[in-house]
Amino acid sequence: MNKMTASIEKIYNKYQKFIVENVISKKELRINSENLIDFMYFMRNDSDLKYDILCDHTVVDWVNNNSFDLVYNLYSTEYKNYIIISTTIPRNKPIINTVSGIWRIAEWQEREAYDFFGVLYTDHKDLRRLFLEDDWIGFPLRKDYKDNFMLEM
Amino acid sequence: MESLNKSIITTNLDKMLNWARSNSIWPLTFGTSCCAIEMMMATGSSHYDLARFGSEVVRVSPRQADVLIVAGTIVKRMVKPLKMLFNQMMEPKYVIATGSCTISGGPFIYNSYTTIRGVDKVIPVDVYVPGCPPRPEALFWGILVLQKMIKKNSLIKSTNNKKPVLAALPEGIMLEEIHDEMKKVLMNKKYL
Amino acid sequence: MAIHLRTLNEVLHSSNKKKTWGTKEYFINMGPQHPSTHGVLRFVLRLEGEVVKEIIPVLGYIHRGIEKIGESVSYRNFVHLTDRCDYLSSIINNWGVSKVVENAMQIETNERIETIRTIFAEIQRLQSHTLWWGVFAMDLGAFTPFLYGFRDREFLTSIVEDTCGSRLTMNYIQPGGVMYDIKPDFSTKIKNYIRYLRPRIDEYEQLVSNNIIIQKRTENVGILSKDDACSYGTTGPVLRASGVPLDLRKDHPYGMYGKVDFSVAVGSVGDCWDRYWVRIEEMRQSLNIIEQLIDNIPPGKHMVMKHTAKIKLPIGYHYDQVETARGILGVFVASDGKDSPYRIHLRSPNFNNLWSITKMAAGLKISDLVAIFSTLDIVMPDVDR
Amino acid sequence: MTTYHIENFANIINNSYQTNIFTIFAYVLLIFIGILAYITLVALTLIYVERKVCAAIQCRIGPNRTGWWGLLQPVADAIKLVLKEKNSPLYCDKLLHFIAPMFCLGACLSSLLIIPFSHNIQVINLNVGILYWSAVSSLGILGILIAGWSSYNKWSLLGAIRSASQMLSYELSIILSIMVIVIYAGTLDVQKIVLSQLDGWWIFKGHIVTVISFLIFFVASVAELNRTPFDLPEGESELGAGFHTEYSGIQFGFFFLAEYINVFITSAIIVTLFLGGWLPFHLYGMLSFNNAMNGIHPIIWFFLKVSLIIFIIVWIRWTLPRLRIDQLIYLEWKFLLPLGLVNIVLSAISVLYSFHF
Repeated sequence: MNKMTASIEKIYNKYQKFIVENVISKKELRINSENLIDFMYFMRNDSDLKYDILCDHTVVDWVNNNSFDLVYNLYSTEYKNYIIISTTIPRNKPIINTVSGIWRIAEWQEREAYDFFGVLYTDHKDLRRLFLEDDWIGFPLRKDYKDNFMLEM
Repeated sequence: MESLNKSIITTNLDKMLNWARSNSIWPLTFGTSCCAIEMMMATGSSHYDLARFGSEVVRVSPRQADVLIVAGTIVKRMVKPLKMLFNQMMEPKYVIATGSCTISGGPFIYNSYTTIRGVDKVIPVDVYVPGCPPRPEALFWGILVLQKMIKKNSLIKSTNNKKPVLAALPEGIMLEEIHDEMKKVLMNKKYL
Repeated sequence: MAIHLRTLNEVLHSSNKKKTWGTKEYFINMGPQHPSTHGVLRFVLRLEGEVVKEIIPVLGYIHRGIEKIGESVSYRNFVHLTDRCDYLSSIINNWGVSKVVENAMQIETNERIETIRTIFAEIQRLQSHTLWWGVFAMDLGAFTPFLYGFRDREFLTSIVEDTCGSRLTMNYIQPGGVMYDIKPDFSTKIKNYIRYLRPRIDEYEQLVSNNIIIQKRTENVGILSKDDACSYGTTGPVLRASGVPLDLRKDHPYGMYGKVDFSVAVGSVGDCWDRYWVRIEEMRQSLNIIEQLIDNIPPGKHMVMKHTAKIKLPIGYHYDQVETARGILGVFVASDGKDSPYRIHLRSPNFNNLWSITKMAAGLKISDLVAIFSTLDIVMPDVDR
Repeated sequence: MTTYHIENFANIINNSYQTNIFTIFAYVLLIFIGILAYITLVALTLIYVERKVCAAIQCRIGPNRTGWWGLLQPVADAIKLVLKEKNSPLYCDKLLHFIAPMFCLGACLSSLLIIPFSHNIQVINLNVGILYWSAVSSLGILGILIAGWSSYNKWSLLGAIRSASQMLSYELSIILSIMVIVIYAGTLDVQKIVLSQLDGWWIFKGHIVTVISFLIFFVASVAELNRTPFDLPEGESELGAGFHTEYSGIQFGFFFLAEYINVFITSAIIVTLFLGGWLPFHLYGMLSFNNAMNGIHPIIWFFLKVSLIIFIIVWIRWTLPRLRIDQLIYLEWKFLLPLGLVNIVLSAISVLYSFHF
């Protein structure tokens, strides 16, 4: 474990035993996908963490080891630091719990992730395509997305 | 009918009607991306005032507009609204395609699954104004070319073979008029 | 644990409750081509008479797939695409991408580059706010401020065009420095412009802020409380108007922001008036920043790296944020060591600011919806990317 | 004190010729052509004036490429609009869609009859002139409502309903402020109202009461004309083009024309009621100055005053933002109406004890 920042130390001591998988760099944390939702709940409501802005939620499609990487980027306005939380889900069964209950913005960031990658979110209020037509076939941002409309370089 | 076209009455009538039609072109506000800002600069700002050429009234509803200035990238989802808009416009209608995104897809040609490579695949275009985004003066040049086109064809014998004209800036002429500094920059090579 | 996929028609039919008495609700399409939706955003409004019951934003009318293009384009070329995203703060977008690349590859830029970058970022903020002020007044019905805003912006555009060569899509800040050096008469022009614009902003205040109609139409309209603003992920002037003093230039200073003293305007109630007032105040702060920096631009090289040098980011996730005129622009790069990013994602400020309108404008009138939407200052290609 | 002998066309023709059918028919034809020519002249100049004043306020140049200084710009617009293709949407009610512009234009044409340009230039001098004007000018609401409803477009229906509620409610305060002047002048006949201002214009003579009724009349008439800050029916940024979304070509031209003629007529009525119609500008007791003023023909005086009011209306349009619909209705019902009622009571008291000089 290289040099850990104060906030990661706090997380590591408090919730390490049953949630955190490992710490990659001083700003990044990897957790397993089952207990994502309660970990995020702690991040938001814990007194000395208070990450109250879900800055960003993206998906990275690692084709060769057949998995999606979900990246959550949180920012706390009180302690003025941001942290990257990432978790991996299998590519053939991309189902994960939604965090829109904790941060309202997650509802639309997750819709964008579904629109581009096909990641399904359980008990999401309004899961449908965000940018593309409803009858669009395929998920464009996946690495193996083929489309004859696209001209190669 | 053929002999009628050449007589003095219709040619003068043509000239008067064309003069009226070309001097009061009302544009339709249709900007999708960055060229929309340059179009707003041209139509709605004190430095470049499109009202001088008679097209001050920027109409919102397609029924009252004459020219559809397409400014910005057209994507797959925007094709249906654009077609509907074009069909709703009343004859005689013209289209000016400003910006390289509209003419050919611009920087989004490769690896884009939605951009339409050029708006002339969707609607017939009369004048192309290249540039990314084109300067307001280039848009004026496009409108002046459109006015010449309107003055050229005659009303009575309606020619619908509208040949699109590339309104590129001719070399050298417009530079002097646009800015004197531009000329100063050309003169002393130090800055190049 | 139910996954329920829906389509737009389902949403429209499900929310169309059957009402026996009273005015029947109807759907109206504030469609892609509408003067006050700042580009091509389509609102499906559920109206009851004049009151908006529900707003369903429909996006995608300018979605060009910039992130897909980004995966096959080198880092230096991707800077060109960020210009076309949020074209009203294009230089700050370039700075975002260059900042990620420089932090990942530990490129040290000298003092001159940082001052030029800060000055141009503040110039771009001024350009964006003057245009926003004009469009805001036009959305409320006064057409003349639109012209005044553009007139003041035109002087700035010509100054920027002298150095960057283009008026709108500048791609001026590259990883490793800036494209061209500034001209000798640059600082005199900027000083004249500052003397010109400062009284202009007081004139703006007189023409629009002291106008009783504007005050009546913006006070206590579209209130976004503090924790709502955080929960809806809004950043920039929208968040600061709700009382949260989050400004990247102050919290995580980059460039010359650490060495320049300026104050952050923070609102209290979070209604349209606060969002308007915060931006007017930001214009004045930008003038202060430029004034402090313009006199002592240190000499030095304007480009640290050779243009042909290949940029390869180390493997792993890299993320960096920059404060644009509308909020925080985060650039997330997942790199696998090649010269084009494996996955690049732009955390766009407009996308996150847009969704708070569904909460703010429900229950108000159409004119309030237009007023609130123009205070959010949304640029559509940045939402759709 | 110069005395003006009251004479106008109607009297000349009535007592000199016996009224057989041909002279009346010729007279009506003459009036019809006269009004048409007059209308196009007034509307085109107003369009040109509005564009130039707007350009001046927004520090730009305005149309100057067609004709000298852009004078032929409105002519070019009119011809182009005539040439445009007429639009009749698929599901619209064809007849009503076609009739709506006629209503608007008809309303303002017929209210031109009673405007006193000068002591002998007036189409017909009804002895209930002002009552006739307020009755006819409310026909314009009908035209806008039919236009909004018949063009089968949600946006235009919204615009039409907004304009109906706005114009109906502002009709009240117009009538209340007219009644104040009628109480002072004691007559409904327009010529007599003008002559009653021989020894002083009503706005000065009636002290505070007529000044208040002048302000109410001015605000209400700007709202009646659907111009900023009350231009909700065709608010560009909210409803797009409002009730005339589905109109193109010369039908849209009729709406455009009707708006500008209404501007001219309302300012003419303001001038006749409050600023002494065609009476020259007299200063009390300065005889030589007054005689010099009488030299200018009354019709020139009339047009000077009307152009002043028109300039103010156009000036307001390009500086003020737009009100919201509920603020608009609140302003009328909760503020202008009570003020108008109080004003009438004050005017009655001041006439009873003849406070006005």
